[in-house]
Amino acid sequence: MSLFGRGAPTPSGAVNQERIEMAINEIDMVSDVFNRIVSSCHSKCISPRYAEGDLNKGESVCIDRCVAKFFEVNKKVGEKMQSAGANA
Amino acid sequence: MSLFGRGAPTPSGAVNQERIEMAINEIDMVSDVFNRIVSSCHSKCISPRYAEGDLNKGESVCIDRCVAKFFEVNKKVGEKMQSAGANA
Amino acid sequence: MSLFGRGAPTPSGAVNQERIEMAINEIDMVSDVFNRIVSSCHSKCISPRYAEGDLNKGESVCIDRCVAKFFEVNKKVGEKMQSAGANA
Amino acid sequence: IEKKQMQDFLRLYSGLVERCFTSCCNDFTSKALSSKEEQCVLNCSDKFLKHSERVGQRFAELNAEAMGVPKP
Amino acid sequence: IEKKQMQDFLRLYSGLVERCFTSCCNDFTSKALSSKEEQCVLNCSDKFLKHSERVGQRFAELNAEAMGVPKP
Amino acid sequence: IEKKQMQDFLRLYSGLVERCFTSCCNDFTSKALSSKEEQCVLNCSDKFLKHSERVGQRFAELNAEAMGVPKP
Repeated sequence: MSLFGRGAPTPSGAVNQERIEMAINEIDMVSDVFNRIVSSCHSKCISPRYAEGDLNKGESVCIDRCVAKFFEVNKKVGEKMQSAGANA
Repeated sequence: MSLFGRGAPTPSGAVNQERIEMAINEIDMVSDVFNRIVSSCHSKCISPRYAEGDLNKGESVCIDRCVAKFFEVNKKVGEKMQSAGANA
Repeated sequence: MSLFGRGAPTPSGAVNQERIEMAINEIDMVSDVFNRIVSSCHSKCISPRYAEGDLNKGESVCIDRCVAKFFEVNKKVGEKMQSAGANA
Repeated sequence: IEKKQMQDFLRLYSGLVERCFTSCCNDFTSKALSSKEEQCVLNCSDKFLKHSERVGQRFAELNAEAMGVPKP
Repeated sequence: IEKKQMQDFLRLYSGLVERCFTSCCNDFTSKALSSKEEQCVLNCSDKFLKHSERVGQRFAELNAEAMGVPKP
Repeated sequence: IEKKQMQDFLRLYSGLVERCFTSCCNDFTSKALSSKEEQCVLNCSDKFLKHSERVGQRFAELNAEAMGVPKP
């Protein structure tokens, strides 16, 4: 089951290794999604003229809605794939 | 040769580890190419209007040709690089 | 501190492992930056018509300046983030 | 190796979400999905999965054909 | 895990550099940054960090809300 | 570390294939490469390799210059 499992010899060590692996995978995944949101919402909301360094009001509101909408899309797609999986 | 080789102490274990590493690398590579084809042929063949969820006839034919052409390009570039390597 | 540290049992082996990890991380980082420069300067300098296989004079000069400018930007952003870190 | 496949699947999945979000959502006057956007997202992900599947079939066939050919 | 965070940070950082370079630098008649380009880069990175921070806040809130919901 | 370099090479390679495919292939009325597309692909990959090489030289020089400078 584990890539690093070598049978019985190192019980506690092996378990830690596995848990660390899993934690890293989950962090990987969350940070992948986070990075995609940062990038998508940057394209959607931030004007590329860069006349100033602060977010203006319109950009800030756009970001909030953009992140919320991305979550909605994520949810819809997840539901769709679960029902597709159930029918397959 | 192996990143994990530590000399003789764990003969069979070390070999398994190495083989798993190699298998993972190859899967990595193939899935990298596959993902690039999915992405390129999506851009080339799928209209971004999404009026329906099925592939239409034109899109389907386009995908088949697109994948074949990507393989051709892959082959040509591979040949070129091998001959470049031979001359270098 | 190390992901692979298991206490004292394998002194020299563990250290090697760690050093290799660090070296790989640094190579990862440098090659990430390098790839971004290759890609950015390709977009900025190389005309996508591909009438010939050699770099022409204009493209060559553009590449040299592009790489230098990318380094400048990297430095400016690094300075900015360090001062931001200091104020935070 | 199972873990690898899981990772690949998740990456495909989040790539799909990003792609359909980018194509379908262009109105940020509201944080809720409009019914038009929602339909677009459903069609987009449906189509993307069918696309990936078809690419996968061709890929497997061509890979099988290419077996024995020296790798680049 | 610390290492992971470091890597994520570095990737964010180099993504930022690439993005601001792409947006701000379009004149390759000189290898030095013009003062206009420099200002653009400073604003761009400033804005990008504030953008990421704001996305991070919303992300954390929505993630907390979504807890318990089965993962996709 | 050898393995790492191999991986980097393969990633460069498949990036090149994708880039040249995207630039050169736009006609999907046939699954065979036309001679025009083939020439474009050959020039594109040739140019890409020369480009990468030149970037590599400048990168190495500038990196050497920057040695000792604190990392970002």
